[in-house]
Amino acid sequence: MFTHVDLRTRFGERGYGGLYSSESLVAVLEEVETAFLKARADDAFMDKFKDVLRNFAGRATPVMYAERLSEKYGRRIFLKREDLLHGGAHKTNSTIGQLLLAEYMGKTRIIAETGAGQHGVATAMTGAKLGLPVEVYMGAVDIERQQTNVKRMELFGAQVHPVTNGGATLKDAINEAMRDWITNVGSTYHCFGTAAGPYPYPSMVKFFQSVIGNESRAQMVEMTGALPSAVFACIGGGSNAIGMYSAFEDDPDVLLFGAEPAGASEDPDRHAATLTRGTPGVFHGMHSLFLQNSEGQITNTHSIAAGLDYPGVGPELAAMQDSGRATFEAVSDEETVNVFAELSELEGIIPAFESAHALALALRKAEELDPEATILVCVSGRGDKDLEEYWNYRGI
Amino acid sequence: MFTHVDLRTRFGERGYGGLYSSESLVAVLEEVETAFLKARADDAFMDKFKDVLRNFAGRATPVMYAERLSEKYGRRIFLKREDLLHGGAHKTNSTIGQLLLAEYMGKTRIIAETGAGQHGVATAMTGAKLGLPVEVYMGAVDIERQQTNVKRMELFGAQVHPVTNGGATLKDAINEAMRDWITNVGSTYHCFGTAAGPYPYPSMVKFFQSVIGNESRAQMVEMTGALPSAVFACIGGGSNAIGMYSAFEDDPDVLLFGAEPAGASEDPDRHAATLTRGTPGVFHGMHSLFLQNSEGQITNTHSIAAGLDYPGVGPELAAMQDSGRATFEAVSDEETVNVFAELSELEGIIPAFESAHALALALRKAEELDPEATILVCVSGRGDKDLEEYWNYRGI
Amino acid sequence: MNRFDAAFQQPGRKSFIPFFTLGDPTRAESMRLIRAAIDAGADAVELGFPFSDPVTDGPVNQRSMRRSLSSGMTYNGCVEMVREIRALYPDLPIGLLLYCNLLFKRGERAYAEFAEVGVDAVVCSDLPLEESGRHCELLDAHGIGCIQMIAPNTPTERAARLIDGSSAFTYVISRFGTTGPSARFEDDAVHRVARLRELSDKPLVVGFGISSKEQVADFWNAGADGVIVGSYFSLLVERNLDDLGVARKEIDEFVRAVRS
Amino acid sequence: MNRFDAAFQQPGRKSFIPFFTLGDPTRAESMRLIRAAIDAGADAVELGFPFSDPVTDGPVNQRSMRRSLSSGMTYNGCVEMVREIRALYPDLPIGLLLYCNLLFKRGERAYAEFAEVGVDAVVCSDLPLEESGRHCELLDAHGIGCIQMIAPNTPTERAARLIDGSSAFTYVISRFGTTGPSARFEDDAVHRVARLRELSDKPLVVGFGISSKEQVADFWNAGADGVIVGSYFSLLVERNLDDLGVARKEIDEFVRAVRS
Ligand SMILES: Cc1ncc(COP(=O)(O)O)c(C=O)c1O
Ligand SMILES: Cc1ncc(COP(=O)(O)O)c(C=O)c1O
Repeated sequence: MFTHVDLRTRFGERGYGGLYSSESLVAVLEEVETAFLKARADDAFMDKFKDVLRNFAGRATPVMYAERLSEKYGRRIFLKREDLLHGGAHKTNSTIGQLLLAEYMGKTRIIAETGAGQHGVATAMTGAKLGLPVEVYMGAVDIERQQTNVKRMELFGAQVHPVTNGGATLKDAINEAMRDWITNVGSTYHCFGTAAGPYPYPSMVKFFQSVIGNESRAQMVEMTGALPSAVFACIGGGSNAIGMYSAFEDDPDVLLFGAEPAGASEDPDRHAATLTRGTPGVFHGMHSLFLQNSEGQITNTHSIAAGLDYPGVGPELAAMQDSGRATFEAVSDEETVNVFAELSELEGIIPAFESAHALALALRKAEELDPEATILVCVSGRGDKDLEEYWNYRGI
Repeated sequence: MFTHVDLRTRFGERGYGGLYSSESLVAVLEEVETAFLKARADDAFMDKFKDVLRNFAGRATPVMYAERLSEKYGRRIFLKREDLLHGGAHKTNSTIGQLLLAEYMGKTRIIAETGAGQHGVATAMTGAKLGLPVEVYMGAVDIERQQTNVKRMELFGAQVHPVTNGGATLKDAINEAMRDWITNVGSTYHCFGTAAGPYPYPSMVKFFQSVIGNESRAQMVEMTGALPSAVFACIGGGSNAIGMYSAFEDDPDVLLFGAEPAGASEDPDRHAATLTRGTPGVFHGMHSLFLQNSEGQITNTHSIAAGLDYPGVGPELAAMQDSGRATFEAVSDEETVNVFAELSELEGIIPAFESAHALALALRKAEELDPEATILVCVSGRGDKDLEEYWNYRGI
Repeated sequence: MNRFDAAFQQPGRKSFIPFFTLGDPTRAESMRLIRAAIDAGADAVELGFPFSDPVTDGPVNQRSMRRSLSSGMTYNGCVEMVREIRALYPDLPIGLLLYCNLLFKRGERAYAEFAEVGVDAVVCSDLPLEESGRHCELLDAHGIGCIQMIAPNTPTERAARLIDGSSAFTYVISRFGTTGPSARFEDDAVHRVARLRELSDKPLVVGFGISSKEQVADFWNAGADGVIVGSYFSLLVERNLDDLGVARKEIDEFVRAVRS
Repeated sequence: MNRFDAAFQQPGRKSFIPFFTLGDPTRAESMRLIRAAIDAGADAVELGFPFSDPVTDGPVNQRSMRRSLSSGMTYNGCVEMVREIRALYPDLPIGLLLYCNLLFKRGERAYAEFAEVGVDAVVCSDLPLEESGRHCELLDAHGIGCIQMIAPNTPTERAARLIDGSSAFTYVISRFGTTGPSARFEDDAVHRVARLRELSDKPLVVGFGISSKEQVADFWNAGADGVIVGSYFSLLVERNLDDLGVARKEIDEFVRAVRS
């Protein structure tokens, strides 16, 4: 069900990764590492994890052949349907893994940050299922924009703390969650939203999300008799991408692509294309690429896809870009919105804006691929959350 | 994957069912009957159906043991997770079956009616997937209340026709869809939203929805080693209920329960409790129970669950009530809203208001059952659509 | 002998049959409208009981039924109106159109009541042949004519059975769709009536959407024994709710023109 | 010899070390505030470079850094301020606090620049021991003191290593949490300092949340060589933005009271 994932501290020649956190967190990060390694080897833990993934979250999710889209673009396109996962996005894979781990560690309180609310909702939902109290930090600006998700978290019994510092969006919410953890490190587990942050989070979240790639691989082989020619995912922090890639990274014939948000324009704070336009830095616990000015002050970002609206990226992806193992390109808000509508109309699936980035890149690359190529796209979530924004954008 | 279902014209001693339609529809209803019988015996059709159910809709859906709820209520409670189905409710099982059948019949245009929009969205979504144009009739009042679903249908490429006649809600939309079909009977297939209407719809939709019961039966046996002691479903027209019951109806030890909407009060137009408070009549193509006045004028109804807000009920359920095989009770808006919150908080699942009716009845009955009893509840859909109404109701 | 039989047996004379929703817009005005049509020379009348959800009717008749119900019209009120009309016009063939549920709720006593007030025939637009056994039996038992409907897509062989199953007359639905005025008909509609004519000598009456005297004449010429005009009149009522005298006058003129 | 070493080696004298964000609220006012503290008798200063996302700081210091950045403060501006302070106070021990990314972006030339302007020690609150190898090497190479931080949950054995890895002094975080004034400390905080004291003779400086002269004395008495007060002063600045003379006066009084 999962790909084998080593817990790595450093990635690639430039040594991305590491553990750059306050001394107050060093001990608990070691505790997380130890617990994770123990839990992963513990059949009881893994059985419970698999059971909750299956019966609560609804795994396995299918891979679907997108017949009408394939016809239109002349390549066989397959969609990994993480949009069908409970909660509406792949985030649930990781919140289940992390919260079970927190329980395993004896932690009694969960904190998380959230941007638009997806990870916050997934954490709150999982906390409700497991009976763990959850507190979520969320930028005041995001709270204003995403009232529905705030109330959804509250319905799950979670407490939502508004963050008014800084830009009052995701980055600031992460900052605040880190501050909470520094303060309440004994009782608390920080459920991080993506495959980034300090060691061991990038590899640990990759492991939890490797279920996406692992299932997809088997499903592609079953459906087509072969591995896919090219795999596409969107990149926020990188958890759905690295989870998907995990099953293919050792197969050099499988091309790996990632789509990041080109946003509204090339102005520094109007996009969030970290891999293609960011520079190396050290922030949020890791050495990786960031959107920042020349002095290292982190920039505010923009994407129509709230889940991609983050100025950093997981260290392993930064390394995969360096090594050439994966190719990253940016996709604009406009392209995203078009593909959002196209997938709805041709395949009866409303993708998350995030996921529409991945598909948009796949459609862009399709004609460069061999006519016999098979394309696998990770539909990381469903787009119900994005309907209003879509109509606003379209002026409907 | 499906239970064996006979196409029956009449149900029970009172002979519910029948085919009470305009002469203009008699021929096409026979055409539907013939095509369905042929398709069901056609491996190619059934394989395609199963394939779309699996890869597009995400079947099988799991049965989940509701640990915290079970603890609280002292009985083992299991939830059939139709909320995880693509589109967010069990409706998709039937829209896929019906639209594949329409394609099989060579029909080139699909019509449907919708109340709050669930069936309309499911039909539009399935139409997009299969490349069939869909037109949906929807009451003007409902359109006003459910803008999101209207735009969602449009995103899937469907046309939504406002219905201003009568109360301008579901019943009127059904009337209008029937009028359309009478007018365009050659090209058109009417995708009906529940296991009701004229022969062969009640049995045909039951067959398509029998996948719920069939899966559940196997899953319960796998999880508990036995059949469930009692099975609960909510009743709008009755499709999720009859689909669920289908796998247990011949096991007399399995108690069957159905929850219908007691709405806001006992005033005739403030509830939609057709089975417990309706009287026999002939309407919408069938002989069944209806909410109507003493002269046979059909009443307007109310339920906080839009999908249950219908003055009729499928004929087979009316017969099962008469025979005592199933027991039906009404659940109020208030109880529904409480259970909606309770399931969210205890199990991390926001149920559709419709499904919350089923769970509310299960919790009401739990203590009457043997302490060793296992309870199976059909969570027919997810409640994202109901969040706003919930907060309105709570005055949040 | 059923009054419809008598009407259809008049040699050389085709029937013109206006349709009205009983009680539209009020019971009293409805009476005056119906009387205007009869007095202008209608050969028979078809009277509809208002129903909350008339699925085989188009918007015009839906609104007509709604007006009637809103004015307080009841089932008993309809029966009493029929009694009144019968008293005024002892020889007039009177047919009723009901949605099945109204009859169902009234129960089997309905048939005796109809017979008692002088109803000649009954049609239910949502009760197809297969479901109408008991209904026809009861009509028969009370000496009331049974009307089956033939739709544009009814196969010939079935049409023959429907004609066979009708007494009084068989109702030929002129076109696909619900009731409501049509500006024009496909030629096909007229041809179809001619073809049905060849199946049987029994009376055929055409209805649904007919709204001009030319259309009436076309269907007569194609072999129909009678033609029903309904929603055209409902529309006249609706357009003249503030001065129903105008509606009555137009109805009078229409009927006289058709009959002239 | 590092100026901090000199300060901590004065027999019988404990150090009081005010912390300021460079450039809060503007470069000029920031200079005057820092000078007020020094002139009132501070034994050393700890100066923070403002950062967009100070994750180990509480709300007070976050706002302080934001004010500084909003006023246009830059990395170079900070370096120049340090140069200016050094020119005014040739013997004053000067420590810097930076978020790791600022140093990272500046690159290795940062260390030479620090040495050149007369920095005595540097601490990064988000650079734990394991990641600080090259950083300490470079500090060392430029004769600048290296500061490691000890947290309340740092195990004793690790604390020993942190002390070992520090030159200049070791920064003992007084309590769980980020920077920000605390009304009171758990007794535990003071006991912990006493226990750490037993591990080593090397200088220990306590900070985070200290905001009264009694608290300063408690930590001194527990064995700390120095105590840092930071966000308390930032708060004074914030509360008196329209009349910073008041802030300077309160800072002056606080330092004098502590030193008296
Ligand atoms: C649907 C969806 N896809 C993708 C992402 C991006 O996250 P990641 O890059 O970690 O997969 C998010 C984040 O919220 C999301 O909601
Ligand atoms: C989630 C859900 N459950 C139940 C129903 C009721 O329909 P039925 O009784 O046909 O299952 C609906 C109808 O829209 C629905 O959306």
